[in-house]
Amino acid sequence: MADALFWIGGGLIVAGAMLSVLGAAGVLRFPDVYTRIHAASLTDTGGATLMLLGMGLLGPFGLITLKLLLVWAFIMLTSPAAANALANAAFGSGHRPRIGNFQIMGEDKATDAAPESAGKERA
Amino acid sequence: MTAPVLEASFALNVALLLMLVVLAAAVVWTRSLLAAILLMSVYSLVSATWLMVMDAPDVAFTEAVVGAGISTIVALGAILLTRGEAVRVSWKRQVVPGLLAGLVGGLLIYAMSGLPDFGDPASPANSHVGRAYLETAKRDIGAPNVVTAVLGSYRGFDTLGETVVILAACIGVALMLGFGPRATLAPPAGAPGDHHVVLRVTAKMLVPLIILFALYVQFHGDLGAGGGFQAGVIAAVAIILHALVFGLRETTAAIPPQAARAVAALGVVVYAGVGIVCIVNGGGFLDYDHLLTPQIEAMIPAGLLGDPDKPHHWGQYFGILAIELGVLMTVSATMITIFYGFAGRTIDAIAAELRR
Amino acid sequence: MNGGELLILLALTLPLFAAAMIYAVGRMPDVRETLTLVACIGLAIVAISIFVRVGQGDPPALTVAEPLPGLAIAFRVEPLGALFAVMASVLWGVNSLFSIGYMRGRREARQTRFYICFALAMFGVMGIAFAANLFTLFLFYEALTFVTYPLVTHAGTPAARRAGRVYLVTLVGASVLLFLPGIIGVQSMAGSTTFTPGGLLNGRVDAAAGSVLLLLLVFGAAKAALMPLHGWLPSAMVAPAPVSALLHAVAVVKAGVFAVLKVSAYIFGPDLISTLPAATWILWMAAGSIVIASLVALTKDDLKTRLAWSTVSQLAYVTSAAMLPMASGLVAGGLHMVFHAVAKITLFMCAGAIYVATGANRVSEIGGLGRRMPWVFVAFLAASFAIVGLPPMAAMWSKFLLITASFGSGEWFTAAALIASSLLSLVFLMPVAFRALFSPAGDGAGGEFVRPGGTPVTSLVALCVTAAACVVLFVAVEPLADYLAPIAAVSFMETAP
Amino acid sequence: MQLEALYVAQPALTAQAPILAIAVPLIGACAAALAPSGRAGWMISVVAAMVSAWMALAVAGEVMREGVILYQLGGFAPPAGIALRVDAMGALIALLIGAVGTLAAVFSGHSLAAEVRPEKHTLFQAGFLLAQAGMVGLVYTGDAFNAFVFLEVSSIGTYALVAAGERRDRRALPAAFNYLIMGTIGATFYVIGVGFLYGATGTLNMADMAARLGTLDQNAAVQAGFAFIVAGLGVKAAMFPLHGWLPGAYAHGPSLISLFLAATATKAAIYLMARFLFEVFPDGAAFGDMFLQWVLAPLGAAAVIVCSLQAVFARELRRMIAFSSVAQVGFIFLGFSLANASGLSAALFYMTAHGLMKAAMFMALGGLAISIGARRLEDFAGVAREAPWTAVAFGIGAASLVGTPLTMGFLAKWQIMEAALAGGRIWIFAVMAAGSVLTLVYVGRIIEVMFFREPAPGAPRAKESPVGVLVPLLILAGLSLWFGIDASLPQQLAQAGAASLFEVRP
Amino acid sequence: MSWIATHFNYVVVVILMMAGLFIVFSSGNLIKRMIGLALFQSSTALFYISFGKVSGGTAAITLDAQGAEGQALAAQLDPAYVAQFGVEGVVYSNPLPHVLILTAIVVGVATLAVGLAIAVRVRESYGTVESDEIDAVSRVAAEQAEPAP
Repeated sequence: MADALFWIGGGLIVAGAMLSVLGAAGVLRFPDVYTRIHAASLTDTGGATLMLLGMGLLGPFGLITLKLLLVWAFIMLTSPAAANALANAAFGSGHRPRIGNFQIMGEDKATDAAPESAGKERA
Repeated sequence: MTAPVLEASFALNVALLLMLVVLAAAVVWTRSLLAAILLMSVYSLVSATWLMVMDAPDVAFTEAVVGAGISTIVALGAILLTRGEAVRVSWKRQVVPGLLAGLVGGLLIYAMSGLPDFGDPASPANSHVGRAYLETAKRDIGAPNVVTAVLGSYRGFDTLGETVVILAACIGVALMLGFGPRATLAPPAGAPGDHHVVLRVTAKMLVPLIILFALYVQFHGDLGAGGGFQAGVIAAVAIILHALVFGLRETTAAIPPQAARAVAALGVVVYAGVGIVCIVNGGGFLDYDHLLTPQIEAMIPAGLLGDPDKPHHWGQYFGILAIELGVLMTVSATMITIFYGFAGRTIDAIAAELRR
Repeated sequence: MNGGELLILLALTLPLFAAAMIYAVGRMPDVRETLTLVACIGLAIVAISIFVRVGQGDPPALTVAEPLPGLAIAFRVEPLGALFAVMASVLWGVNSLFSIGYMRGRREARQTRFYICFALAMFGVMGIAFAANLFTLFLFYEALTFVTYPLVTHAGTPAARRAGRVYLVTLVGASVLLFLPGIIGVQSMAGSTTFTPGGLLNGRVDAAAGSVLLLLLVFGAAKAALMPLHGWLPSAMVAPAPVSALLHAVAVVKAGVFAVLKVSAYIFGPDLISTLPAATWILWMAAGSIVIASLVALTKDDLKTRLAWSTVSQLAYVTSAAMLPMASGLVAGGLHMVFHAVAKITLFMCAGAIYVATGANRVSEIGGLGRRMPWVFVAFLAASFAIVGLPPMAAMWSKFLLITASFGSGEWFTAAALIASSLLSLVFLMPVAFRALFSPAGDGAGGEFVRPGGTPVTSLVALCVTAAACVVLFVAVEPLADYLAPIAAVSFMETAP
Repeated sequence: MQLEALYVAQPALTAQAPILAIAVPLIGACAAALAPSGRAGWMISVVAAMVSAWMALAVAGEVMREGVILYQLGGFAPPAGIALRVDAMGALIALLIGAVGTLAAVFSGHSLAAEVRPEKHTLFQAGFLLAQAGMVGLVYTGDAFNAFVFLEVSSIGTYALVAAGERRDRRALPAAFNYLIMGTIGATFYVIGVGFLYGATGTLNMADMAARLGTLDQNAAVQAGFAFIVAGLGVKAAMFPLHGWLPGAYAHGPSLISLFLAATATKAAIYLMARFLFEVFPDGAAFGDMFLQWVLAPLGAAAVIVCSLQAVFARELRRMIAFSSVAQVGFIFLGFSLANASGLSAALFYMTAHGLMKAAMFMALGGLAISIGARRLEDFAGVAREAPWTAVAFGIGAASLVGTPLTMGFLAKWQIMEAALAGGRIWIFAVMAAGSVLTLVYVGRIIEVMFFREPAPGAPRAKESPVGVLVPLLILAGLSLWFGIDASLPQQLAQAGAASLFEVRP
Repeated sequence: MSWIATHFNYVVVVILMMAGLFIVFSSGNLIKRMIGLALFQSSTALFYISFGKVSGGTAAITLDAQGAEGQALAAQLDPAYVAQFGVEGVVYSNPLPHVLILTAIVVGVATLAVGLAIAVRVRESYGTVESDEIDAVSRVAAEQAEPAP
């Protein structure tokens, strides 16, 4: 029983870690801000959930499980909110998605450099 | 003597340290200050993890809240007010600094050969005073967390100094930034009822939670990792979050800058006051065994903290409690003051200053 | 506080008090100058009573403060100092008398400052004279430099300022770089700097260290104007005549040679000196000084400058005396210090008197003046005799003793230099008086006095007094020499051949 | 003057005096930060500084009577607990800090009004008191790491205080930044050094460290620890060539801070270095002696010559005096490098003398800065006529700097030179003499301009300093004179301190 | 090789220290210099903590050796080792460096805050945070050398 729990828990943690690595790759490879945010936030919550689950299985049941639960709740609360805020801020500072209708509309080619140049102008 | 090297933990140690080296190299490399600051934030997080491997949960906790938290916020505030990129430095001007750093490094490498092996339990560092604390803390202080015992009591004077350093930073930042043109940090996007409603709702839920957590960290310091310093930073973060989401005007209405400065000073007064009370009651400075007069001690019910049979060091207990409170006050108020200082200056304010 | 302490305190405070009073009444010249004279007389009385006490074997002493253990500001009078004090205070009086005439006659500016600085200079001189240790001597020695600086630059012309700068740089530089290190050296070797009969360092230093210290201390006392540190003296002649008279014949330069004598007698002691190679080197340099300065004096037409070079030469006599490996040299040096002072002040006062009366300051301008100013030139002649070392002038004795001592100790070179210098001074001094008195008509024979009435009476009295003193001291030399004998632990009869 | 006659303290208070000398300004700083007005802040500052000075006096008296004082904090005996350990040397430096701090606090009333924005006054006073508390703590503590904490307590506020001079001279800002960078590197070096020593001995208490280091002087870690500690403290002490921060910080900061730092900050760091050099490190070890002779002495000599020359050629008056401070530190290190009791005692005496004279000079300039904003030397032409008392006090400080007899500076130079001769180190003696002459040159320049030159037509006229400045200023100048005539108080403490350090050596 | 293994942590500390110092000395940007300073200071934390680690030790929070946790820890170690280096049956890491580094971290953040505040003021006063440009402005000012109003 304990062995099985160990393997399941370990597997979950590894899976969570893999998910996070995939998310990181997405952040590097995706074309624009919004898809990158999407990659980061989704894998973040997903990976964290898997890992916390794995940890819960590995540790003794009790206070630690409760703590892990709280951590999970916290992540579920903050991570999407942060992603939302980030996307919001990106939109507010003039970034437009590169795919879908927006690309056809052809606004703003060099979106990546926008925040910095904006900062410079203000400075 | 054969030291049982725990292979797994050592491998983790090596891996994390290598990550730190890579991060440091990236910080050296990059010219973007934003990138450097974020890399430093990651650096802190990684080093906090490493500190956990090194059995230093208190330090890890602190490194996480300070390095990844408050330092990043302050540094971001600073580049917002200055500029985002460093000028390229020609290689010629890097030769001398490189040589200097190399010189120091060479001296250090030479010196390292005289240091005991990593993890050696018999090294002087681990066998003299450090070990004495482990042996006597329970008896002298009564707190299970030896780090807290040393921090609060054995080396409480250091901690007083540390608190004063924080106060000094508060005074320094207030002197530098606190009296200039004061701007109101408006809610992130100007329009009322805008897209930020998610953020606001979340923040409203989070702020009390964070403060609750700070209190937990504060009072849990006796038993586990944590204490006044970490709690202070966490509490400050709650306020800073409030300011970021709801605007500086809202926050300063709740906590005026003058009040924050006053609390920072009062924290040190509380800490030093404990020391003075000890003197008045016939002991030395910060000698908590004399904090309570016998009459007061007699009034404490024996079973106040659980097990009635165990002898309890009430003086030490309340002393550490009180000084941690002082630390909490000073640290949280200082962090808030620092944030106010940086946030209170905007680019427009700078322009106004330049025109003056 | 006993009588001795009181006397020393009086000697020190009287000039200070006088300076303050002069400042207070500066607007009333008559009161001011009366005050100066009263102070002179008072100081002379005090100095003489100290002199007498020392003679009676009851030397006054006083310790003022001890900033560090072994480093005290203390006074203790010994014969040489007592003599120096008497000489300086009496000559101050005489000089003040002269100054009154001179300064009024020339209508000089800033007369109050002039008198104040004089009084302060006497404060410095008294401190130097009575100092019980090198440190105290150094203190007052430096004070003397600074209070006399305004006197040197009195004229306020660029030339005067330049001379003042040379004066300060040479004297202070030598003090800081040479004299003070020497003192510290003495302190570190002996644990104190107290003047000790027989020599403080005697038996405590080896020849090398002793030589270094001796060189530092002798050359550090740049007021003694030993070549090559003599440059300040001729250039300081831009000062008014009374300044040259008192300071550059009596107070300042004599403070230098006095310091050398004290160092020789009480820090090293004759025994140690006789073993130090540096003493011989200094003797040679002094001999060179004597001859070269005399030769330079020959070439100078400006009367005061000529006298100044003569002073350089004569000061080197005293330095030589201090360095002779023979105790009697010290007595000779002490005597010569006094006798030369009396003679030289006379010469300077004469030069001043000529200048104030006729505006002439060059030797070539004074031909035939003697007819109109007989007293002045008779006094000049007498003083010239003294400088050359002819009887019946007191300086003959000291020179005689000096030459004997140099022969006696085998320093023939010094003796030769002394004799050569006497001959040279015959050549450069005698013609001055002779040209004035006996030349039928020179450039200055005709014409009017610049100042109606010629030399002021007070000035005339003053210079006659000192000229007479040259003669009187000739007779009184034996008691004086005996008075000084304790410093070298010999008596006059032994020193005489 | 006997020390015991100087103070009156209740016995109970005397026992607690060491900690009160630190705690009172600390609490005073908090009170000042809370003060309702600048005036109230000033009063708190004066009172707290005065109490601290009084306590330091009590400690000094106690040390003279009883020898080294140990004060355990928290009731734990060292090495487990932190202990204050005050020897005569520390008592002397703390006394200097207390005295200068008190006078500076009095002076600050007028000075701040002229130089710092009014709303900043309370915080400024608070920062000033923190710096004072930090320095006293640094001097009193017997714990190597605690010393680091106090080093930072005294520094962190000070950086901002220097920067606060920007109202008058904006170069204060980069100067303060530079100071912060250098100071922090120095402090971190110190921590690294202490880390090595801790790694080698397992203790942080300096006395315990000394005992356990006994045989370890060949250990590479100990040697490196030594090097790092000296280099780190060398930065704080403005040891040549690590002094780069000092001229800017002193020249452009507010007068109050320049004067306080110049008089005390470098001294506290030098004192700590002396304790490591002579108390903690393996006694008579070839390594330490080699360091003193081949590193410290040449660096001291270089500081004396190079920085005196820089002072000679400086154009701004305060910069000149700041360079002079570095040169004077060189004199102090020359005294140390003699490695004997008389050299150390002389160097300590020199530290005290230098603290008093520099405080007087900077305070005089601060008094003048109230009425004229002059910086260049020429702008001070003829100030002696308009502000005679201030100029005279400056002149006394300058005279002491040169080493004029009857001032404290003379006795200080005298002692070091005498010790150098006694130790047979003629070249040190020669460097001292040369340095004194260079000092004479630049001081002579200043005095000539201030006292003997006519003010330029149309230049702003200086005014005599207000009484609130003159009183502390004249007291400082008077102390320089008084100790030049009767030096027994600093002398006794310096000698006892040096003796106690060398007693430790076998 | 074994030296590398036993001193690996120290070598990393040295590298980090050099990196921090290099940034401080080479960069002209005040903010970057502060970041370098922070890196430099944090390396001392690694240094102290490294020699406080005891092989097989646990965090210095006292445990009951007879309790479950204590037993689990003891099971991983040689009993003789525990007997020699343990305290009441448990091997702990050294708490003292932890305490010291807590203080050092706090000092670090204080320094960072003050330094950045000064940098911000420099930016306001000079319009730049690059040392070269500040020097240029100062030099011009020094040449004019006008007395402050």
